[in-house]
Formats: sequence, C-alpha cells, structure tokens
Amino acid sequence: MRGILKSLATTLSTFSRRPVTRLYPEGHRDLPERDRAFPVLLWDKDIDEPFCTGCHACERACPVECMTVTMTDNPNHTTNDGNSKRRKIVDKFYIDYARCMRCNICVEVCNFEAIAMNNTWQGHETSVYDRADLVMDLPQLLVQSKAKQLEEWVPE
Amino acid sequence: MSTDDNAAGTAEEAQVEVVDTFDDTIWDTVNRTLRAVDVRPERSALDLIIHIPHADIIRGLRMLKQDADLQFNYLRCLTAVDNESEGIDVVYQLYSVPKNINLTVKTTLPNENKVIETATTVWKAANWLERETAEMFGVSFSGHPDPRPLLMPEDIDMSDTYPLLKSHPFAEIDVLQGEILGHDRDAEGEG
Amino acid sequence: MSTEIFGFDGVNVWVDGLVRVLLIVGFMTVVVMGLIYGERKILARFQQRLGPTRTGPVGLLQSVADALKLVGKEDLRPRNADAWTFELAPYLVFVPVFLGFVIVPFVLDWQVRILELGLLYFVAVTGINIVGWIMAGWGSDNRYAMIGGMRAAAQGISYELPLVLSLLAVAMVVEVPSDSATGESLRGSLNLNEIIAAQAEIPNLVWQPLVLIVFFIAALAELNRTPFDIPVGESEVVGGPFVEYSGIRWSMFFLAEYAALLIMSLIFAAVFLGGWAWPAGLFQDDPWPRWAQALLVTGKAGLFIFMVFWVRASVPRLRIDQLMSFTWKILLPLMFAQVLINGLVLVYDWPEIVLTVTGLVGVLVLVMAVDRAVRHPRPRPAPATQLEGEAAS
Amino acid sequence: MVVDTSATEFETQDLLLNVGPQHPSTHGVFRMVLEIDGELVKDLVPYIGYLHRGAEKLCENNDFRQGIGYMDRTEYLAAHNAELSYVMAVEALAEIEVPERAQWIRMILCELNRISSHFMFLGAFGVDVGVFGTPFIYGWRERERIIDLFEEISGDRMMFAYFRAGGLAWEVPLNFPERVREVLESARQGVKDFDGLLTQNEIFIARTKNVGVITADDAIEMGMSGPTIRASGVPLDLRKTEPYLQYDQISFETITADGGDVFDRYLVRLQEISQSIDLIEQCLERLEDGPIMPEKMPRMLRLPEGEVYIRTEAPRGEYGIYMVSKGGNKPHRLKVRSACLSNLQALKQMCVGQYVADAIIVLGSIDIVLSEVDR
Amino acid sequence: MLPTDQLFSDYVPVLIASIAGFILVISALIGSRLLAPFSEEREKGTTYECGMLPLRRASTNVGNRFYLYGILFIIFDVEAVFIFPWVLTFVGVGPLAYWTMVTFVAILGLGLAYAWKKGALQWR
Repeated sequence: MRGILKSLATTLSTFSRRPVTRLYPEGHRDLPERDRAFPVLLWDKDIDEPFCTGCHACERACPVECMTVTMTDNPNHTTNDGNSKRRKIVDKFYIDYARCMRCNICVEVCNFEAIAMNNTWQGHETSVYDRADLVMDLPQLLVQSKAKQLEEWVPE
Repeated sequence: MSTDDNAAGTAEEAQVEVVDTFDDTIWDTVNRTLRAVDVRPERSALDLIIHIPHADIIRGLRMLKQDADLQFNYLRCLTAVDNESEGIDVVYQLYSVPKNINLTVKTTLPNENKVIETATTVWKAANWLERETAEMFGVSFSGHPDPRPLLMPEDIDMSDTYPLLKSHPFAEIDVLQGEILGHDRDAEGEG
Repeated sequence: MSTEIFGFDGVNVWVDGLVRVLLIVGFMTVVVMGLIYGERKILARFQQRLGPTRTGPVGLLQSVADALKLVGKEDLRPRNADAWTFELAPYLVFVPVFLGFVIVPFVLDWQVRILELGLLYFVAVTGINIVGWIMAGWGSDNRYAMIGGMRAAAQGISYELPLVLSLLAVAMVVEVPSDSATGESLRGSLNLNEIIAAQAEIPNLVWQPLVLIVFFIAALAELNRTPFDIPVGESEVVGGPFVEYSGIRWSMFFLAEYAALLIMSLIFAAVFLGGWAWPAGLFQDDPWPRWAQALLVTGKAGLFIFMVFWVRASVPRLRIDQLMSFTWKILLPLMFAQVLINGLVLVYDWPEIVLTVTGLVGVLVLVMAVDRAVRHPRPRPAPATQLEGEAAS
Repeated sequence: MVVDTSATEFETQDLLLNVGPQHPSTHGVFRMVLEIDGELVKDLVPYIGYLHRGAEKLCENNDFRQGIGYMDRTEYLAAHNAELSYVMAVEALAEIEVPERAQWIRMILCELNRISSHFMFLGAFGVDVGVFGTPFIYGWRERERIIDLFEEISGDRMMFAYFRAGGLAWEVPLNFPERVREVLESARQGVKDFDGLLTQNEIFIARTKNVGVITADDAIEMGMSGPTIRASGVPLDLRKTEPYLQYDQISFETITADGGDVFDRYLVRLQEISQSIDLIEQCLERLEDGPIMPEKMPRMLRLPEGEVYIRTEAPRGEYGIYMVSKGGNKPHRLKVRSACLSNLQALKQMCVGQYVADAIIVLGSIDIVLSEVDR
Repeated sequence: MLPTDQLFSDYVPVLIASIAGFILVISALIGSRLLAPFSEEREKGTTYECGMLPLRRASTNVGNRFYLYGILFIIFDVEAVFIFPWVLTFVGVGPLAYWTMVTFVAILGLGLAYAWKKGALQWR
C-alpha cells in the first residue's frame, strides 16, 4: 500500500509542475545554430550568384545519392566581362529531400562552402502531398539564402 | 595432429611467424585444446583468429566450450563472409564469461557445397544467427532445429538469391529524383 | 395516480416519469462530455501535458468535436461477426447503466424515483451490462475482443460481490427513524434518501472505513478503470471487447462507461459522504437551496472521480489471476467479516465506535494482506512441460 | 485440477493469438504468435524482419564516412553507441590514434545516449505494465532534454552522424559542460520520478517479480547481453570486462541483480541511469582542451587488409561490428551484431508458461529496437 | 395511495428509462446512418489482428477457466440476495436471526475455503 501511495504522491507532484509540452505550430522552439534540416545552397551576395560551381563533390559523397548536379560555364566570369571569379557555375541542382538522410557529408566535402544544412524551421516543415514535390530544384534551394533568411553554420 | 603438422602445409615463412607472434595470445591453450583438429592461427586487430576445417568445426567448437581452461560458453556472433571465388568463411566470435577471453573461429566453405553442421547444439544462441546467415549467404546448416528464413519475407520465395553475396546486385531501386523528373518539370514550365 | 413535479401537483405518473427521464438524458449527456474533457485535462496535468487545447477556449469543445466526429464515422461490422450479438451488445451495455440513474439522488427530494429498495435495484440493474460485454467480445469474432470479453465477464462478476456486500454493510448500519409515534429508530435501509438523511450528523465513512475502501476498489473494477482495466487493457488486448466497434456504436460503449462512472460517483457520494447533507448536522433545519446542494454533491462526487483519474495516472494494471485472487481471497472474506461484525454490533447494541475500530482493523488487515501477497508471490502457475502433461491428463 | 475437461464434448481449443506487428503495445514491427490456453501461453513463435533494410549490404557499398549515417539508423535510440562501434572498427583497422579529448566527449555522448535510451525503455515499459501514459511522458520528458542537447552538439536529434573515424566531426559548443550538467540535473529528477512512480508500487512489483525469469546459465547460453543478462546476475559489462575508450580510467561498478526477472531488468536499467550520470560527471572532470581529430587524416580513408570484431556496450547490450577489409575505401564485409536479436531469442523461453499479459511485459523488458534486430 | 399504486408509480420511470435508453442508442445509430459514409469493401470486413489476416475464426471453444468463477459467483450472489432482506429486519428480530445468518455464511465460507484449497481460485 505504501508503494501505491508513493506513486500517487509522485503523480501529484508532477500535477503541480508546469507542463512540458507546448503547442507546436503556434510556438516554435528556438533551434540551435547547428540544427540540421535539409541541405540548401548558399548565395554569394557580393557577386550575386550561387557559391556552388557544380563540381559534383557533394553528389559523389552523398551516401543516398539524393543529389543531381550539372555544371555550366559561368556567363558572369571575368573573361566574359563579369565580376565573378568562378569559371564554372552550377546549372541545375536537384536534391531529393525524400531521400536525403541529413548526414551533413555534403557540407563537409564542399570546397566552396556553397552548401549548408538549413537550420531554420522552414527546413523542417516541408510536408507536401506529393513526393515529387520534395525534389528541390536550384531556385528552391537558393531561395532562403537569397532572401537572407539563413544564418548558415558550416563546421570548421 | 600437432601444430607442426598443420603448419607443414603452409609456407615456410608462415611457420616461423606462427612461432614468433602468438606468444602473447591464448593460442597455446587453444592449440592444446584442439590437438585433435587441424588448426591454423591468425591475428586480427583485436582477437586471435583460428581457422578450423569445416568438417571438424562443431567438434572443435565443442572442445573450445568444454575445455576447463577456455570455457568459451558465450557465442557473441556468427556470420559469414563471401570471399567470392575463394568460398565462404563462416565466422564464430566466441567469448568466455568466466575467463574473459575472446576468440574468433573461422572456417571456409567451398562455393559449390555450402553445407556446415549447425552450432545450435553447442550454443542455443546460434539459432537465429544461423538462420540469418543461411538466408543471406545460402549456407545451409545441417541439423538446424528451425531452418525457416528469419529476416526475408515469408511470402516471397527468396531461396535462389542471397542478398549478402557479392554476386547479388546492389540497389536496383527505381530512383525518384534528378534528371528525368527535373527535366519533366522544366518542360512543363516552358510548355 | 399522480405525483408532483417542479411544484406542479397532480401530474400524471407517466408524464412525470417521462419529464424526469428526459432531464436525466440531457444531464447525462452534458456531464459525460464534461467528464471526458475533464479526464483528458486532468490526466494531462498529471503527466505534465497540456491536454486538449484546440477546440474552443482551452479545448472546452473537445468532447463535442469528438461526438460529431464519431457520428460521422463509418460504422463497420466484421464479415464474420455474429450479427445479432454484435448489434445488440451496445444496447445491453448502455441501457442497464442508464437505468441506474433512476435511483440516483441528486439533491434533496429530487431524483427520478425514491425506491425503497434503491440499492438492490442499483446493483441488480448495473450488473446486467456484463452480458453486453460478453456479447460484444463474442460477437466480434476477434481474438482480442474475445479474450477481453471473457476477462470482463470474470472480472465483472467477481467484483460484483464485494460491491454488493460493501453496500449491504453500509445499509445495515443506517439508522432510520421509524414510527414517529414511538420515537424509536430502526436499523437498515436500502433507500438512498434515508441513507443520506441518516448521515446528517456523521457520514458513513467514519463508521465504515474498510467498506469505503473496498467499495472504491470494487467500483474501480466494475468501471474497468486502472488498475482493473484488464478487459480493455490497451497494451494486451488492444481495446478488449470493443476492438471491432467503430464510430457511433463504439461511442455508445464509451458513453456507458462514463455514465457508469458518473452514477458510481453519485452513489459513492450518497452512501459514504452523505450526499447533499452537510456533515456535522449543519444547515439541517434550514436546507440549503437546491443549487447549493447540487454543488455539494458535485464536490463529493467530483472527489471520487478525481481519485479515479488520479489512480489511473499512477498505477499499473493488475494481471488477471492477481485480480481474481484479490477479490476472492482478500476482499470477499473481509467483506463477509465486516457484514457479520456489523450485525453483531447492531444486534447486541454495542457502541458504534466499535464499528469504526473494527473497520480500521479491517483496513490494516487489507494492507497487510496485500503486502504479504506482494512479498511472497505465489509460485508460477506451471512450467511449460508440466503444463502440457496436465492438459493431456 | 478440480474439473476434468478432457472427457467432455466441450473440449477446448488452444487459441492462436497474433500479437503485432501493428499494435499490441507496439514495440516496433515485431510480431509473435502466441498459442494460448485460457490465459496461459503454451507456445510462442516470434517473427521478425519487417524492418529489414539491408544495412549491412548498404554499408558494404558505401565508404567509411558514408556508413556512419547508416549505423545511426540501425540503432535509432542509441545512435551514438552504434556509431561508436563503427568508427572504432575503422580506427582499429586503420590503426588511428584517437585524441583524448575526442574519447572523453565520445564517452559523455554515449553515456548520455544510454540515459536517453533507458528513459525511453522505462517509459515504454511503464505503458506495457499498464500505467496510462504517465511513465511515457516522464521518460519522454527526460529523453527530450538529452536530445535537445544532442541537437545543439551534432545538429540532429536522432541520426547524429557526429562521430568520425579518428575523432569527432566538429568541436562541441563552448557551453558543453554546463549544458551537460543541466541535463544531468533533470535526469536525476527523472530517475526520482520513476523511482517514486514504479519501484515500490505493490501492483508493479506483483506484476513484474518472478515474471519472465531466465537463469544466468540460460542467459549465457542464449547469448544475451546488456542489462538483460546483468539482471540475471552475470556481470557482463563490456565497459568493465574489455574497457574501450577511457572506461578503465574512471571508477564504476557493474550493476547486476540476481532475480533474472522483469523487475530486475527494470531495476538494473534504472540504476544504470544513475550510474551513467555519475560516469558523465567523472568524464566532465577529466575533459581537457585538445584536438578532436588526429593531425594527419587522409581525406578519403583507405584501410589495409584485415578484420576486426569491435564490441561496445550499447544500452541494449553488446553492439558488435565485424568488419572485414580487403583494402579500398569500402568494407568488404560488415556485420552488425545486434544485442536485441540475441536477447530476443530468449523470448520464448521467458514467456512460455506465463500469462498473456506477462508475455507483453517480458517483451517490453527486453527493450527491443526492431531496426537493430532487423538491420 | 395503495401499495400497488405506489409500486406502479415507482417503477413507471424504470420502464420509461429503459425505453428511453433503447431509443437513445437507436437514434444515435440512425443519426450515424444518415451522416456517416458507408462503403462495401471486403477488406473492411476483416477483423483486426494486428495488421495480419485473421488466422482462423476466433469464436471457438476457448479454454477460459472462468466458469468456476461463474459458479462461485452464482452461489454467492444468491447468498447476497438472501442477505438483503435480512439486513433490513435482523435488528428487529434479534440475535436468533443474526446467528442463523452467521451459520449460513459460515457454511458458504467453508465452501469458499474448500474451493480455495482445491485451487479453483487459481486463474489459468
């Protein structure tokens, strides 16, 4: 009997504590800086083009093969009277968020710091009705960085 | 059969190496225990590996378990390694709870006849591990009490394909991604 | 034949009955919805959760939303189900519980009917719904339902006995003013109004502490509440007899469950805490307005309900054999002893304090018996090999 | 028996009760078919494999960094521990010396993960035993705080992918020790809550004592490990018997119980949480600044030929990685020795002759993670 | 009022309540008929077996040992019915009534003890 009374006392003590749950879509928890949602591409604001040169490093390193990159000549390169030092630049970039396992390897292998894991809530709330909508293309991947909604964290 | 006898079959340098290298391991005890069996030692990064011919494997394992100095009464793990043309290794990771020692036992099966006696008579722990090995590598464990597949689907007949063999193809998944899908969308956008 | 209702005299009995029953229907529906919401909120607080929050302010309309959803849900019947048993089970579970409301005293002089044999009627009527449980379990043609139904039956009938005996033990000690001419008082009544009136001075919980505890335990079991939720144990038999019921049919079981909880709490308040009567004879000559009495009853019944929720949040589920042993080997003998002791005290006109003392001793015995059973568990029923042999013999 | 039923026409049949894979107290997608006589279990046939994804095959086709992510997914409740085995296997084959700071941090994270996993067990087990939700929320509450910390460190909540062969992927945040201490403080409260809620509760004791007993000999024979075997009185704790990382540098005792029943498995895990809290505090004291990766690490790791069987003490028992390398940047063979698979083999022995309700809590007491069983 | 009249008046609500109870359930079911969708799909007609197809019919002769409890229950419930009138009157009748009941209960108690000893109270 004593044990049961102790159980009752324990639940009563939690009864008096503050609830630990919260209303989710209304109140978002602050995400830590390092939070990893899905990879997004970064936008070079100085030159106004993506950092990514389409070098395929991340595509090769991806364990789940969720990335597809194609490369093209940079029309904005200095040889073409542009202001960019990138000779090549990304042409198309697809990431299948449905396959991505958020392992951060693409960020680590990138030589240009052109890709980062999305650490905002937008990166987490990606529910869609069709799986095909989870294949992100280049504009979608760049939109957050372009709009300066991202404080990216890249290790080291 | 003594150590010299089975070492005789191997190269001359290997014999010298055997004598030199295994002093710090439990090889002496193991060798003494397995006098009657043809054993060959090898060194792994952590434990001692011994190779036993597959005909003697259960006899050898039972000796290892029953020997008072070794008492390998705990079967850590049982699996197989597909060495393609060189056959399949069946690997037993043994541990002795009273003595706190480890041993890896290996035996090689030829590709054309992948049959080995079951170890469930030595440790009950071998039951599921053998079932898994059987379905993954096509090694058949004769005398196994419950030879159903363990992880593979029951309703599909997988008896002719063994996923963990190197000959089994990897990832024939129809990938929903990339080029095709993206191009389609672009085409829609343009058109 | 006519009665009085709401100050109108000479109302036809049928009309009167109908009005009262309809009032009860409304009352029950509203209160049950409130109970469901309350349970969810209170349990949530015990678990440091928020509970329902979405529908209406602080989730107040959750039950309404649930009800609407349940009405709109498809009502399935398994192909193999026994049609008649399956279809009839909700009626047999719900109607007996609903019948129980007839005798429940809400406030002074307001209930559907004051029955002389109120308590007998109560135990007789509410006992029927076990049949509904078995029918639901059997008719569904589902293994979980079947096991759940069998468990419900075994549990229901076993805990019926301590419940009945505990009510009897209380009914025995009730002091009823008999003929006003002689001024003598009799002992023993099954009339709930008389039982409440007799507690004007001191509620029965003082005289019968053991009975109170046993009643609470047996009521938990009858209501299939934790720790006695074996028939519906979610982790074992999924939902027990109701696995195959969906939509509105399932909600009938749910309604019955909570209606039973409501009735049980009101009976508890009436029998042990003195219903609408204030303790220590307060306001006896000048009865409070009905709303204040209703508040008092709500408080007393609410105490019971809160205890039920609290226990639900804190205690694991018993196993079926422990459950059975508990009632047959501990509760039943104890209750018999209590009834006989009560009789002894009353027949020989011993001071009433003896009742309290024996009751407290009984509580001690109960606690010790439980402790002993826990400390010295029975040996396991039978090892597998022996079991085979025994079954074969 | 009082009544002899065998001679009558009302001969009863044994009922085949299918438990899982979908609901009864859903421990992942585990299915068992119980043959029951009344309420007694006469036979039990477990079925697994619903979550088989071929993690081993995947790892054999991925290089050593890519494999880490897959290891997370084999043991999602204690991903740090799973990663640890994997990277230790790679390190053993490549003979990489891991810097001391990295080892201490690994230890802290693994022990934290043990705490979170055990809390998860306590919660789920409490629900199995029949407390409506309360222990689940208690367990979840503590686990959530630990996971929040993991998220601050590694960025992900479950699939950390934080360990690398040689050390750690990146440095921990600056406030790491304070945050760990904070979390430990709340974990202590969690232990206290569980202790109050369950340990002495008579009903809980009645339900769990002497249920699902397995003797020490049987446990060894079945190859059980982790808290499940320690509850049977076998002091088999790899942290003690074969110390890895820096476990030989800190003081702790192997926790055992001798009943071998469900209650003891619960108790061992509860005590292990307190022990892990202790361990982490010791680790924090020893934690010093320093590198977290060896100075010379190749960009793409290539291993020499060789093989190794690495085992570490994961929350559920021995998590072993048998890795065979034939050179190159991918393992030739990778076998995950799952603790749950071996523990689960003993389920039948533990359940037969018990009640149906017992079978559920015995299953709960093994604390299976189906993704680890099936891989 | 005559006792029969009183009785009639007392139990009329019981009749009304039972009818009302039935009507309540029926009306809810009808309401659901009107509002809820219905579709004939074979898959929906299968019983729940944790996601697997049912192994075989569940309603078979299942060995639940609860009939022993059933018998005991009937015995004790009948006894309880005897106690009910006794409860109301025994004080007036006096010690004889009390001791008669003690004897009665004692006999039943012996029966319970016998069943207990024989293991009938051991649920299987």
